[in-house]
Amino acid sequence: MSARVAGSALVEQLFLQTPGAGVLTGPDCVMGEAIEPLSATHVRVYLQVREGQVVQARYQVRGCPFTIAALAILAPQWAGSPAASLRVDADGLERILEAPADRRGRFLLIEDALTQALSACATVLA
Amino acid sequence: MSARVAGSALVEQLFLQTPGAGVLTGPDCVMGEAIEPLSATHVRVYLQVREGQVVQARYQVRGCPFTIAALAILAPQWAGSPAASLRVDADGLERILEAPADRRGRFLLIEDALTQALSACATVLA
Amino acid sequence: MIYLDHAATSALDPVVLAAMEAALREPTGNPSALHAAGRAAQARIEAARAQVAALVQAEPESIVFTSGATESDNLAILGAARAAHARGRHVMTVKTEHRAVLDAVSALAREGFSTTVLKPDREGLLAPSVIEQAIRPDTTLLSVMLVNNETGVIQDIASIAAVCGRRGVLLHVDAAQAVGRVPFSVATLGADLVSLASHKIHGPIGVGALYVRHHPRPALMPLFFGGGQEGALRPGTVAVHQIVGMGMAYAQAHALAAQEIPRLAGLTARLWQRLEALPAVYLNGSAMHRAPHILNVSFAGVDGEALRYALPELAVSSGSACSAGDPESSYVLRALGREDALANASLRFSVGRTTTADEIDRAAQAVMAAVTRLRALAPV
Amino acid sequence: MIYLDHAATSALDPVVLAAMEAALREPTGNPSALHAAGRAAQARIEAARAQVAALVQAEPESIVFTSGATESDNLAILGAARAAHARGRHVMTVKTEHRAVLDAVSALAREGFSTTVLKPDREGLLAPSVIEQAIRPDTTLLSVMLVNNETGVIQDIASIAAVCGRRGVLLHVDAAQAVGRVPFSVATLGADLVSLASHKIHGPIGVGALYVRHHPRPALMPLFFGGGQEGALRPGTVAVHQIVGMGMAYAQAHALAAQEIPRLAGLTARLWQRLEALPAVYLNGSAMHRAPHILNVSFAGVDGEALRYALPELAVSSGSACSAGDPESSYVLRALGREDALANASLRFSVGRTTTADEIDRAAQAVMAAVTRLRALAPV
Ligand SMILES: Cc1ncc(COP(=O)(O)O)c(C=O)c1O
Ligand SMILES: Cc1ncc(COP(=O)(O)O)c(C=O)c1O
Repeated sequence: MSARVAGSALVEQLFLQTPGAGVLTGPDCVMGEAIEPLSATHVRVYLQVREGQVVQARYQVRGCPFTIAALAILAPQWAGSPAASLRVDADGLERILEAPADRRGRFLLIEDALTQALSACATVLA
Repeated sequence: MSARVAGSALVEQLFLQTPGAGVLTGPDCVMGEAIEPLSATHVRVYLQVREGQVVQARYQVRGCPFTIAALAILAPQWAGSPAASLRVDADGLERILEAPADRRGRFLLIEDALTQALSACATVLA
Repeated sequence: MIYLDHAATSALDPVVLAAMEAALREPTGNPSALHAAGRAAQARIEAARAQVAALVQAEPESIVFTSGATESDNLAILGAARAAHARGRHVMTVKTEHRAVLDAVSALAREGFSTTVLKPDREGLLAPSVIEQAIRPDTTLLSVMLVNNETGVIQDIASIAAVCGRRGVLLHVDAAQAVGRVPFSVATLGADLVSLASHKIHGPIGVGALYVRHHPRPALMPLFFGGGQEGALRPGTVAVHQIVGMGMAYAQAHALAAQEIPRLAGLTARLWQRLEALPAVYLNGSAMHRAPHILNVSFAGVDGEALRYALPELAVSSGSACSAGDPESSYVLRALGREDALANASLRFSVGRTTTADEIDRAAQAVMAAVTRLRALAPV
Repeated sequence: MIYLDHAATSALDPVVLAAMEAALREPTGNPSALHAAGRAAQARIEAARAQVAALVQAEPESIVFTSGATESDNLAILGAARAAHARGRHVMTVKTEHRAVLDAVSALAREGFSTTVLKPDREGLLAPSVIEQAIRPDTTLLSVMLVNNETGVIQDIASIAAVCGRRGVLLHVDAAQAVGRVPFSVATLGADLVSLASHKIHGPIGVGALYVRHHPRPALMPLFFGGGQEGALRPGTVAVHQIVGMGMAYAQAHALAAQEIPRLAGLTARLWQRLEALPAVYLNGSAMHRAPHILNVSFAGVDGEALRYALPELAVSSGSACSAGDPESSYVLRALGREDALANASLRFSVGRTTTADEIDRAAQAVMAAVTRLRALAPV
């Protein structure tokens, strides 16, 4: 059971290059986190937010290739957007990554981490 | 199920050459016959007997290769022997022909035919 | 040696051999494994499944690979009867079936099923009305072969299937001898389960298939259990080279059918024409409804064993090779009403892709000489 | 591609390939046929039977050829339990057995047998005392494997056999992974029934064998029925080329054992030595009692699927390839007490005759790089 059984060339590229991976620390940085214990998937979303605008977005992840690829799509998109506009479009990710339906839970996990980061944002940076 | 599944080179040779096969007719000739209906084995033994001596012995046979081979051994042996001495040695035939044990019945059938011929001999030629 | 025993097993077609050798030389992968080697193996199996399906006009998903027709017959019969046992416990078959079918039905009888073994007529044919009358409310399965392996008689399966369909009885057809010789489509056959052979049609021994109708799909209890392969109906690591060989044999049979089937029929017709010149020879089974590759002839007035013994250069069979070594005379011929001695003194000639007209002529000559000599030796 | 999945299937040895090709090119004969071609085929089968028997020091008559280890396991378990059902209806096995064994035992449970599935310790070992306690008066059969296909753990069969012998319980041993890697003789093993594989040891897929002890011979109910081949235990036309291949694979394994077994052990030791340099890696199963060709390692802190995805050039397995495609984490590793995530993030490396030290080094490097990268990506 090795090798790439699922996933497009896009997933492969994102998995290998993981654009936007990393952490953010600093006064205007927040972190949101979510864990799914059964598969031990663990997602952390880092946002640097200034005046409602996301300056930088980063992530840490222990998860399946689709989870990693999804974060590698989202984080670069988030950077430069208004914080209020950040979303995780699970349907869209499923489509673009050609992900099997059983990965939806992982995308929702990313949404949980994002939501937590955004609420930390509201609290900390308000 | 063709070809020679059993039997030695001796059986093969006797089967092919059938020495002594044929019929005998004439005033000093007798015939004995035996049939085993299940396998439709049919043996006829012909003897030409003069003054208690077998002058000639012949046979007709519808039967398995071992039955044929047995007759092809016996008939030439019988010719020239005193009629009173004729025997069918089933054990000996089984050994010399390397016959499977289930052929014993066929050798006994030959004995039946011989016995009938000899008793005809006693009756006809007495 | 003149090999006229293709119904027992037939040599690999060179194209099949080449395909198998290529598969054997490939870097192996377990078709269940998810790495590249495994996926390549899986792809080869699916290609072969499509080849097999194409010859019998089935959907590929309806083809389950097995280790041979014996296993296919058993999977169909034991599998369907056991799966349906809550609905009824009566199964039926025919006296002239292959041992794999008869013995599977006997096994069901030992498990407490009630069984009926129907008798065909003297031609080897089974009238649909006979079946109609034998069906009971608790009958779940009938097994009837398409082409008889000893006589070559072709059964009218479509009419039988119509009866079964009307009465809600599953129909299993052993088509091991029909494949590539008697063209059929599973749809027009109308059977729910069809056993398919490989080595009877110039493919490898040790692989076969079962067609399992898709809509509606009969429930089957597997014969054995494990890794879930072949829809869990037939577990065990799948033998890629074997299935590749079977697939190629089917593709070849498909490609050659139009020229080969009439050629085989011509060869057996030629053989019969020669042998018929002898007095007291009898064709076994229907003269009308017969497969092109099998000719079964009884020779009156000779001992069967002596006849075979007299023909060492001829590889032929008397009765299914599967149960050869059995000294008993053919139960199939006896079911057709042949008396023991005549059943015993019969030869099954079966031709294949390598058989030539010259071989037929030489075989006919040898048989005629042997019969003539043995008859001359016998009391009239 | 670096192929380290020999426990799933191993490529044909060139000598085996040559023997099979020769057999495939021979004029075919059905081994049951009585003509010359049939007798030649039969002789080849008996020669192969002797080769198989020699490796495990059995009498040739005790070897029954099957279509593979899955069928052998089922014939042993279903066959022995069904045959002995009047004497008792309790059978036992172990949580870490192959699916072919576990699923056969489950099938018996559905037939009304009572079943016990014993738990091994964290090393994967089963204490004879555990068996002793679990045996009931109605216990007829225990099935325990010699070498575990996921972890390589070697079970102490001789001690287990002693318990079984004392208590009148038949012992079946799945030795599919042991053949050619862990030398054994059926006599010292003490089992009544032993499943033997072919394609795990560079023979063809689709053939296997079951050793059935001769004195006393356990009664077996066949899985299916037909032409009476293999002592009626395994009917169907016998696949000569397959059996010839298996025989040759056994002869090769026999000839090469003395050099090959230490070499395989050296390769897995070398791999473990490399991987051990990483923090938080765990060897699965006993470190002491293990076959030379399998190494199973869990990598903490990485996702199992991502790890496999990161190693496309590596053909390895996580769990038995027979049930790959199953997303569930390995039941074998969980039975040894590994939590789900760690069981998931484990790789089974299995080496074979073609594996080189260089491949081991490259594989180790690739795995270490992947684990390091994935760990760097993850929250601590
Ligand atoms: C221990 C064990 N038993 C049985 C089997 C089944 O072998 P096969 O799939 O060839 O029937 C395997 C193969 O995965 C195995 O490793
Ligand atoms: C009609 C029929 N069914 C089933 C079989 C069994 O095939 P196999 O021996 O390859 O399993 C045969 C072969 O003799 C056959 O002729």
